[in-house]
Amino acid sequence: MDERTAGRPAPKATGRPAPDATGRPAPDTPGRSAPEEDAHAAMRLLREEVGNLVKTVPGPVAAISLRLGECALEVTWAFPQPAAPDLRPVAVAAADQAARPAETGPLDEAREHSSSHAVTAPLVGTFYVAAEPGAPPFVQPGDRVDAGQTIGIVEAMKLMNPVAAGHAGEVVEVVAGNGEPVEYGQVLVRLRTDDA
Amino acid sequence: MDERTAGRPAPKATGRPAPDATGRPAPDTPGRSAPEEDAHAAMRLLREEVGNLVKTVPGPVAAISLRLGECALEVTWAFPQPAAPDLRPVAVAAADQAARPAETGPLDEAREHSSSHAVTAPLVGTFYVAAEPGAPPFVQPGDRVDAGQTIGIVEAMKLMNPVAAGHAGEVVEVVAGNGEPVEYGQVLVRLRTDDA
Amino acid sequence: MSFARILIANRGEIALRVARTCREMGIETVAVYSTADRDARFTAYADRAVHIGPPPARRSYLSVPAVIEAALQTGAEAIHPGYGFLSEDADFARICADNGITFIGPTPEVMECVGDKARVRSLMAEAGLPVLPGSEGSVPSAAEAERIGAEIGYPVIVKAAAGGGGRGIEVARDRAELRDVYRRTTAFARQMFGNGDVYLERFVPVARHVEVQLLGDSAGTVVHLGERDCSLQRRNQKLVEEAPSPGLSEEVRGRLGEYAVAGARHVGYTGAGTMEFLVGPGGEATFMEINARIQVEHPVTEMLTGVDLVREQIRVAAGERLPFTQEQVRFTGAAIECRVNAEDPAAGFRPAPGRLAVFRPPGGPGVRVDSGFTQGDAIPPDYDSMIAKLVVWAPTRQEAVARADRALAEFAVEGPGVATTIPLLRELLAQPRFAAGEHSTGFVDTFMSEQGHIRWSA
Amino acid sequence: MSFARILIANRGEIALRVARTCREMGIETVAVYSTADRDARFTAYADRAVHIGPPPARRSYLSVPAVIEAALQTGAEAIHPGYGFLSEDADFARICADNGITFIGPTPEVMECVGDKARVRSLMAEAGLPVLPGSEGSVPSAAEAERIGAEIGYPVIVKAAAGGGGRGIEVARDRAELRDVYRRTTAFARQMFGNGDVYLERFVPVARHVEVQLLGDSAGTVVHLGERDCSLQRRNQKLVEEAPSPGLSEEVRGRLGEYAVAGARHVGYTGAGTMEFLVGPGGEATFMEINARIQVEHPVTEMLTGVDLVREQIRVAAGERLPFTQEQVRFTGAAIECRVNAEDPAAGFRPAPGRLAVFRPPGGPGVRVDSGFTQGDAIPPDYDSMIAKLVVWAPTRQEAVARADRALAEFAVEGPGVATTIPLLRELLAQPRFAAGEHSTGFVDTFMSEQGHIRWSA
Repeated sequence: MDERTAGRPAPKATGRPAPDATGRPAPDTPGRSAPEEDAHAAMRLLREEVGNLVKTVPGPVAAISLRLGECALEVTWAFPQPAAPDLRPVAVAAADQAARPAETGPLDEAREHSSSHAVTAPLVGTFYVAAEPGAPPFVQPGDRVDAGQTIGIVEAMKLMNPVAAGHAGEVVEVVAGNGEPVEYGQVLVRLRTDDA
Repeated sequence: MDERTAGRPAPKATGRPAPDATGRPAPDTPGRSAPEEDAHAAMRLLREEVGNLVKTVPGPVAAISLRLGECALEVTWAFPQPAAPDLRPVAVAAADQAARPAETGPLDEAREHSSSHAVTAPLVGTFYVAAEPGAPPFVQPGDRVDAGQTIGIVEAMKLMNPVAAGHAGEVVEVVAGNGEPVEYGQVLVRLRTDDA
Repeated sequence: MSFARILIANRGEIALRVARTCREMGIETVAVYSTADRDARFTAYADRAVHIGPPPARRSYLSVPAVIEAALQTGAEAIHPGYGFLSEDADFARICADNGITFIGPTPEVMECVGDKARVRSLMAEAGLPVLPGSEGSVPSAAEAERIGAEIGYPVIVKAAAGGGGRGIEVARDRAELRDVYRRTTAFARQMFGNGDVYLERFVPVARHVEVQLLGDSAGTVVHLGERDCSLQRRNQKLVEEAPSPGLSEEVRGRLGEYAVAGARHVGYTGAGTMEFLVGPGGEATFMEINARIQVEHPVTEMLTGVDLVREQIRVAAGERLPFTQEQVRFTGAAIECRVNAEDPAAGFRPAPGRLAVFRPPGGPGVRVDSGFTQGDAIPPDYDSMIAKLVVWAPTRQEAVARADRALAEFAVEGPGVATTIPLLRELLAQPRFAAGEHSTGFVDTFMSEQGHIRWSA
Repeated sequence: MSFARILIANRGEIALRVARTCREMGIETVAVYSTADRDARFTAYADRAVHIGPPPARRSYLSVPAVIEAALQTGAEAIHPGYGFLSEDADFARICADNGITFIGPTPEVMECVGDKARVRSLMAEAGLPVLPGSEGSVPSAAEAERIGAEIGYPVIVKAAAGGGGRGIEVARDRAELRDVYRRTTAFARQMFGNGDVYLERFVPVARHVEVQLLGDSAGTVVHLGERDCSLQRRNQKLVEEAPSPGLSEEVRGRLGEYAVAGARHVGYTGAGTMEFLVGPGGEATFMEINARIQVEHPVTEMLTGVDLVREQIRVAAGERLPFTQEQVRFTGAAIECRVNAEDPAAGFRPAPGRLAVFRPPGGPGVRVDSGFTQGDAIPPDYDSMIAKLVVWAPTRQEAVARADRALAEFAVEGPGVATTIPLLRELLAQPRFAAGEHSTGFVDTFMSEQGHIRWSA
């Protein structure tokens, strides 16, 4: 089917390309029935994995299905499981999204760099690292910036919108390229904050 | 909304295919099934695993399905709280369900009287407690019955179908009334089995 | 006179579809269900539901006593048989009558004569319909079969007299093959239908499968609601049906309608039925068989004409007259049905049931979905593998094909072990031969063998 | 010339509906979404999706720079605005043109003049349409309002010139009330629409709300696709729309069509639009306003005529001619739309959003559902509360009403905190006044006050 389900939690969990998604036995499984010990270990591993998934997968989970060689496991919840605390519990929290930079960036970004501060695009437009062509960039990796210091510009309909760092810290990476179109909330620059 | 939504495990279990299922209930082909011992051990492992999962997994679980080599097991709860699971080896369930009265009867019945044996209607029709009007009833509470002894009659399209007790034991209750229309699998008489 | 309560002696999407119309007509419904369908949508949807047996159909949906008893217990005045199961069983229709229950379908006599595919062939020839050269009635022996084979010329097709729906049919290219084919088909027919009779016809290799929808009332009025083209089939199993039939001249279309009405009148047909024809490349049409039931693909005609066929079945069974004349039947635009089956085309169409972790039918303009399932349901392995009928309408065939593809793309069906025919259906709709409407009944099998199955993993 | 890629500057069901037609036309779609709609169906459905802002509409769906930048980034040749948001913003249409993007709608000039409800009133009077006695253009002062009130007679209705969709409207029964009403409406209009202009009309207490669907192309051809009756509304908010309008004589129906076409021609209208009329008990019709956008209830007309209005919008915007003449437009049967809102009628229709633990739209014959949601979705509290449009078609109005009730009964919507208008809708459809088609715009409010709200807990 064509609908991109990437953003949608429940199918994400069930539709995960675990080999059993096709219903066919997993390939290269030696012998048909594994010794009890191995099976026991495998089962425990799967069980723990369910816990981990529920915590790490964004949004509420409706079902999880896992397979490890001969062992397969599927859990379906009566009601969707509320997302883990650090992730957005959908509707209500949506309002203050914009206030939380790490949030408005793609979720994987947000997770990878939980300790760092991501400066994100305040609007859709074109990102510029310098005030004008040929001018030195506002910031480069290794630079120190103060809170409120301009790290770049996003141009939207001929209007230049300076983007300021939310915290003081050191520039780790300038993620967006010069002249690159950016979406709202897209990570432009990543800082290591002083308080990190 | 109008649609009734009473969840009962039995049909869910039948819908679960074995890993290499053709879609039809898998016949017991000796070639495929693992030796008695392994299967027994595996099934026990899966049963224990259900208990562990319900304890460790957050939130109310609706269904759990496990597979270990040849053994598959699925539990679906009638109501979204982890109640005492009603375990059922899947591959064979569909095949011989009809042969297992306690299973084809309404679930709550089956649960309440886990130690007793329920004699259920083998077909849709009218239940009669006696061979003919005025005749003494086949059985009454307190009577002892042998396995195979007639406990009543279900009439369908003028045909009298004697209903036999599945086990020897003592009649606890004659549940269905004389001349009462009964559905397939409806409990007619309840016995306390000798081995209970 | 109408009915206050109807028992629906079927399951899945057709049981639900009949119940929907009953609700709209203010008629109470009684569902009968096997243990496997305890939690099915149609069971929950009906006003009452009776548990009639275990999963195997022969002990539930095919059990005459169970169904009749359920009807008597619930005070149902009529029984709608849907399709399959008891829908074409004349004895069942008789037993309904004996028990004072109206069977929603033709009379037992009519069911009996159209049920004998060999006999109805001769009847239709009487009525002036073109039939293929073949045997008069059924063929008693292999020797006799060979005699007729020599007479009408090879290839010949051997069909079970009690068959239908593409089952119990085999082609013999020469005398040697015919001997084996005769043995196989008779054996198959005896086992499947409890009747080993077979008959012979000349085989038409390249043809379209075109069927005409019929409605007749007890006053003798018979109208047709146009044709459906079912040429997109795999091994005689329909995958896609559409109306109007592409590349059918108005002249041939008109003739098919006249044939169908004449044939139905000849046997005194009442209720809804379908007359199947083979139409050759030159438009030459020959009668195949009559199906005395509502068809799986009936929604195609409903979307083209706006007529609710189940409603008319019920009204006619209640003794009412048809509410429209032939002239009043309007045909607008184009309609296409795609059968979505839980089968794995990558594994020889092996049924691939399982739990529908995701089941999201398409919506929006011109889309109708009939399905007995909902998200979270398990597909019972005990019955056929069709999980939904997707039917679209659009002003033109080209737009209807685009809409069908759009809707199929939207149709989300996921679950451990579940595979569907959706990817194959999309691929077939995209074939130039189909787009041009030039495909014949052999198209899919040829296409599949050319492509190989491997590409079809869902 | 047609478009290769269209950006859809809207959300929810209408964004999905537009994308569906684009897919059927082979046009790529670009969705724009706010953070609240990150996981929405329309976002996933489009070929591309651009995150344009936080949940508040003024920073996302109403942000002209964000939408234009998204279109430029993705190379979209045209923008479909849907309804609401920027759909009737003439400045936005101009900015699209300045950036070489086709705005799918009327020209900015036409949008401007029909957007001024006071001015368009005079224009339509010029075109020969009947308008109610009222002010010439907007009313500068309360004193002036009172003078006009005395002139045209009470009760009068005060309307915001920049309003529409039932917002910024109030009735004054006498001079004393008028003073307060004038103050309130001007203040409201200034706040809501940034324009405090209001105008006066005589108030018609008992009337039907009937609107005519229009389509115009750039060659000056204008056709109407019949009327929709939107009389079933609560506090000027439409709950149920149907076509044809019950109890409208063919003569009045014909006249409304002529008025609509004449009015549209007079202002050089292109694209899809709606002309609203009030129709009194005697069939006397008066012009109300023109809506220069696709309407929420457009599927009613699509089911009655088979015309895909969004497709025609796109074709006309691409400079193509309308593919049919007025004479070729066919009206078949009856269609009804029910708006299913996540509101709690038991609590004064307070929006009751939440997570849709169960969301199972109805199916089967004659049922169309347009919804931006699917099971498991959360309803964002940031936008309107409509969760689905249920539209049914049947050969007659009576059958359509029965079908709508059947489908509403099937519609399963459950979740913590979720309440819907489904029970209320079913109750309204069951009212004899509605069944007889004798209801006017005041019907629901009267009914609710008689019944009390308490019965409406979902």
